Amino acid sequence: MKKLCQSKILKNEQLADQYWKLVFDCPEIANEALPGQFIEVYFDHSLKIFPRPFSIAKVEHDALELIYKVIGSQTEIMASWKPGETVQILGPLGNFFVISDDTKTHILVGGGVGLAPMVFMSEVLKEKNFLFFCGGRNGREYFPEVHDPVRRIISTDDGSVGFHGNVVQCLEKEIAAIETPVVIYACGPEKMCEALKYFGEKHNIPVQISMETIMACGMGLCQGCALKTYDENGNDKISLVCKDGPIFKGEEINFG
Amino acid sequence: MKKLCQSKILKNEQLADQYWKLVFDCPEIANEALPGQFIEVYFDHSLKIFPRPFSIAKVEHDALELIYKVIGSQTEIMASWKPGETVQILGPLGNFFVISDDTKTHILVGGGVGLAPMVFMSEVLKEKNFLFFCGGRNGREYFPEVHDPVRRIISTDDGSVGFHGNVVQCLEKEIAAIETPVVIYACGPEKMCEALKYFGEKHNIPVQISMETIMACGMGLCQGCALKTYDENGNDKISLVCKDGPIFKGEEINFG
Amino acid sequence: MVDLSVELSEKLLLKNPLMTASGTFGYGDEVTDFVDTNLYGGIVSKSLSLNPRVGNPPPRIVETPGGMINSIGLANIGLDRFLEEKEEYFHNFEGQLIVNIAGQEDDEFYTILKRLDRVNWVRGFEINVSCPNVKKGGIQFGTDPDFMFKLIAPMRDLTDKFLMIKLSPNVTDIAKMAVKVQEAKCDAVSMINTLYGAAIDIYTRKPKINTVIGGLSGPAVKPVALANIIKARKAIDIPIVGIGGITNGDDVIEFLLAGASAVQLGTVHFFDPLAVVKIHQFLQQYLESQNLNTIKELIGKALI
Amino acid sequence: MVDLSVELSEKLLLKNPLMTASGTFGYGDEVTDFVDTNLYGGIVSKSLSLNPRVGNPPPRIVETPGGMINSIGLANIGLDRFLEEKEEYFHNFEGQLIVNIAGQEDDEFYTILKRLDRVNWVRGFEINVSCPNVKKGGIQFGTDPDFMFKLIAPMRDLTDKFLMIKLSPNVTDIAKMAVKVQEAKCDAVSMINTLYGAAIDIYTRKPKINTVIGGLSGPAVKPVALANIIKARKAIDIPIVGIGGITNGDDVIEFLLAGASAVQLGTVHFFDPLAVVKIHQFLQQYLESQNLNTIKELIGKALI
Ligand SMILES: Cc1cc2nc3c(=O)[nH]c(=O)nc-3n(C[C@H](O)[C@H](O)[C@H](O)COP(=O)(O)OP(=O)(O)OC[C@H]3O[C@@H](n4cnc5c(N)ncnc54)[C@H](O)[C@@H]3O)c2cc1C
Ligand SMILES: Cc1cc2nc3c(=O)[nH]c(=O)nc-3n(C[C@H](O)[C@H](O)[C@H](O)COP(=O)(O)OP(=O)(O)OC[C@H]3O[C@@H](n4cnc5c(N)ncnc54)[C@H](O)[C@@H]3O)c2cc1C
Ligand SMILES: Cc1cc2nc3c(=O)[nH]c(=O)nc-3n(C[C@H](O)[C@H](O)[C@H](O)COP(=O)(O)O)c2cc1C
Ligand SMILES: Cc1cc2nc3c(=O)[nH]c(=O)nc-3n(C[C@H](O)[C@H](O)[C@H](O)COP(=O)(O)O)c2cc1C
Ligand code: FES
Ligand code: FES
Repeated sequence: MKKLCQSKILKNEQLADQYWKLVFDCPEIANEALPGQFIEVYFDHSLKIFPRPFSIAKVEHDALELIYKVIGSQTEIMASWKPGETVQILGPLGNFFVISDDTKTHILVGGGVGLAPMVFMSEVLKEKNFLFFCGGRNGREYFPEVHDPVRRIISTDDGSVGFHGNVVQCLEKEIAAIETPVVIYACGPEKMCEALKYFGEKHNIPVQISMETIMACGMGLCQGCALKTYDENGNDKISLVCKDGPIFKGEEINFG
Repeated sequence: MKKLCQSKILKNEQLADQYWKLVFDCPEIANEALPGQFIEVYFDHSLKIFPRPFSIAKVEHDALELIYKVIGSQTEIMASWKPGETVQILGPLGNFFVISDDTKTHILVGGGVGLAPMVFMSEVLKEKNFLFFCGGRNGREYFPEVHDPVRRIISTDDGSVGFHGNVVQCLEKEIAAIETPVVIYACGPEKMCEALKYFGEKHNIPVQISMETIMACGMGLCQGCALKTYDENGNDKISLVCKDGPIFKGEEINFG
Repeated sequence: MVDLSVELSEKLLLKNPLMTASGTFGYGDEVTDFVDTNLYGGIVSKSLSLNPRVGNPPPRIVETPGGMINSIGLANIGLDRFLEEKEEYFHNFEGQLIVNIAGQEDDEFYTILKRLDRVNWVRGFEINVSCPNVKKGGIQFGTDPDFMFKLIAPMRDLTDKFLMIKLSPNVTDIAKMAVKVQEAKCDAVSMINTLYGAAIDIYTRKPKINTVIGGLSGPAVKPVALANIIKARKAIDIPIVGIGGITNGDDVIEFLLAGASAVQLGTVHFFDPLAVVKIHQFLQQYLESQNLNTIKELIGKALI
Repeated sequence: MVDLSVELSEKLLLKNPLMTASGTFGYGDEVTDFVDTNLYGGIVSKSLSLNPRVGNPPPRIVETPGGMINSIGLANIGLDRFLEEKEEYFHNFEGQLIVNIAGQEDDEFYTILKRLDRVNWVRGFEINVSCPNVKKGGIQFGTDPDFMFKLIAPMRDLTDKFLMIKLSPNVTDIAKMAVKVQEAKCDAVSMINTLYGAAIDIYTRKPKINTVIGGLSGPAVKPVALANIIKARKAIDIPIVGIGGITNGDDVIEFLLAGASAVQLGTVHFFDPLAVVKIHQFLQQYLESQNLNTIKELIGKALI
């Protein structure tokens, strides 16, 4: 059940270059959230009227954590928030990554702000066998900590840290050595997601992809967050990212 | 000369109930400001687009001080500003109170947020003979300190502090005992200003009144801040509060 | 207790003047987790067509200063599914259900009207002659007074239920349109639907809305809505339902004073889903502070 | 160095596409303390009438969500004082001066045109047929295509200078108006003037604008301006000067892509007086980042 909360900020700290971590005291949402779900963050008196969707990056008891990148006016405003202030948030929203016990290796793939839900996944899968492929443009990006460092495989476009190349190329290199059955969970830039869809098809690996579209309401009121998809028969369909998603199976998504 | 400055906040502290004091480090404006003049304060990303005019309440070396009352969204935003942040301001704007050496007693009258320019006046007139009549609804309002406490005469509508009644009634009571020639400088609610205009006419005392209208630009661009006035011959006229004012002679103002 | 009820016609009494604007509230069932939808005097459902419509391809929405553009394209579940799936919810709804209808041609409107006229949980109709996002039908009905008259005049014979026409602001003179609605013996007009709006991505050079030009709504359009209501109020005697940019209780009073008998909340649902709760409280406080017993006393009482 | 110049006609080359919108910049001399007004390719002066006008009584302006309503009523110093007092300033101005003219009747327009045609520091005219704030004249010229045509057609014979007609968005079809401007052999159209807007004080119940309905401008109207430009662009071949809600460099590019050959900055002057400086920098950076040598390459290049 979605909750609309006035939540107190516990922490708001810079992680790297433009990356920040924001922690709310919000038992109502934290206690129900599943990895892949997101919340809407609301702003007062703002010229831009939409709330902003952010993936849930972690829950710890009553604390709800976001990882956000400052890229525009509203994330700038967020970076100015101080602990103790109260912010309206709505969640948990959307569907979540489906984790099956049959899976031998869980492959998390995150690029840029797409890292946030994967951090949550890495927490939930702590006791299981997972590999976390993190992609970034260069070493100045944010690469989250994981409990067991060998599980984190970094790739950067400029090769300044980790594998030199994009995260899909890195995966292509590693995949043969990974114990099957495998499931890929992904969140990141559209190009990366598209490549992963085809990677999954090629290697016959199920891929669950978290998609982004502009959202006005985040909860199915406006029908604005439309995404081109396919139904089971491969026919064209329109899905709502906020309600039917944000997680879609690779084969469902029409990258156009 | 008007200056447009990115000024650092030195202090932002609550004075009373809804009254706050905001101090900028702004030599460019502070060094030129005269009592009665105002500045425009700008806001980013805001649904309300106009900057907000505030009288200059004091200058001390490079520091420029405002006294503001939190009454709406923008003053609320102002109250959230922290020292160290930078804000765009424009000033000094408008005309100023004219102080003549012939005047024996300078009577400052301020009500509510109209106190701000009078605080500045009380500083400038420190070495001269002035009386500062402060009006408020009740004792919870803000009544500024002055160097010599006997010069400050408070009146409240509910009588909880000082004279029981409004500031004009208080002045009416005191006026006979005040050494002439007298000049009245006033800033406050429209009703108070109107009463003072007629008080001045009755007692043959020149009154200089600081007027308020909604301002879009604060500097003569929009012609929005129109005020009904009279020219020297008593003919109807329209004046711009931001350029021709904010200070007008009592006889100039058409209270309609 | 102050009386918030308003009458839009003898046929339609609302327990308060707050309705939802079509297309901005789903079918009412999305927000029940945290809002009591019975706070609304009425719900206006998403524009309904005879057959289901998937709507326009993405991108369908974009944020603009103080507002948004949409081009949803009347995506809806179609008449049959509407009747099947929504009956239970609206049976339990304590306010009034107004069904918004949008057809591609005259007959589609009439067919839907005839079928819904027999449905007891449907209390009235809002006819969307003014959606800028469908190519056939849609806006062209809503910009030419005579063309619109031809469409709506037969409707009065098809239903005795409350019948309201929703007008577009994208016309030179909305008063002329409103007069035609009155001539067609409809019960009320609602205004405004969205303004034309466009936005372009300066890096891809593509329109930010699939149909290039979409419909502008939100706080930004509030002054336009009020101006149109003031103009229409002078031209007609039937009630006006005010729509456009309403965000808070202050806005609702403003619309009533300007001449609206009730209002619809639209885009505000996206950025302040609790608006209806706050407005409810505000209306009560405001009436008390103004020593008014009933909100009806405000309608059209601006000193204009 | 990238080339920011644009050509509005053979008669009017602007060193950059940035002009001021009439009525939002005084006569240019208010901001010289902190802005180099030579950053503007052109200044469009406050609407000029034959005789001085005091304008409308207060209240003249009100803030609205993301915008404002004004009803200044064309307050201006009149033709004679304009010629006397402004010559020196505009002689020194390195951009182009376009005089905006607003008359109460046809002859007033023509008289001003004839007198200013002989003035060498006046480089062109913008004819305001669309101000919503004057009762006589004003808007009525600007909403009926034939009525407007009758007004503007004779103007071409009165001046060889750059002649541009400023259109109102308060019409059903702005393209029809634009076509008439082209037929009248004017050099360009500018759009949009303000939208109709109103606001009411809920405590005094008085309109917040003296004329009840005033003109809405500011960021809020930007999508409306863009939609109108896109429509007009399809209908005419003469250049369009884009106006409405422009705030930053991004907006300027958006207007050019939509089909404007130059733009005017209006309400932004009130809340960001340094906008022109920032936009200047942005345009240069943007062109470089897009590997473009000249800003002309952007005009009308949206993928529509
Ligand atoms: C389901 C979902 C989960 C997300 N999770 C995260 C996250 O965990 N961390 C993170 O940093 N970012 C996340 N994002 C992206 C985040 O919403 C945007 O970065 C943010 O909205 C930017 O706002 P802005 O005002 O700072 O930037 P703007 O300058 O307004 O916009 C920059 C870009 O942000 C995106 N954006 C803007 N408004 C919206 C909106 N209303 N809905 C969706 N996208 C928008 C668009 O791509 C836009 O081009 C997520 C987006 C979605 C849809
Ligand atoms: C010359 C001048 C000097 C002023 N000096 C002071 C001062 O020293 N201290 C102080 O507290 N206040 C002062 N004010 C009033 C101050 O500008 C308003 O309190 C402030 O703008 C309120 O903004 P808001 O968003 O918080 O409130 P809102 O809710 O937006 O408005 C509340 C009221 O503030 C006034 N106001 C709002 N916007 C404007 C505007 N753009 N221009 C003028 N008035 C506006 C109106 O009366 C309005 O009804 C002065 C006003 C003027 C014109
Ligand atoms: C996302 C969205 C979808 C809409 N869909 C419809 C619709 O299906 N039928 C209709 O008549 N109006 C539709 N509208 C218009 C609204 O009902 C309303 O008239 C308009 O948004 C102005 O009100 P607002 O500013 O309060 O949103 C839609 C508006 C939005 C924002
Ligand atoms: C305060 C004000 C005064 C204006 N005066 C005039 C005028 O005298 N003549 C005119 O043609 N347009 C006038 N306008 C309209 C602007 O020139 C411009 O067309 C409109 O404001 C839209 O642009 P903007 O949103 O960038 O302000 C005025 C606008 C404002 C806000
Ligand atoms: S964002 Fe409104 S329906 Fe998805
Ligand atoms: S506020 Fe713009 S002219 Fe005074």
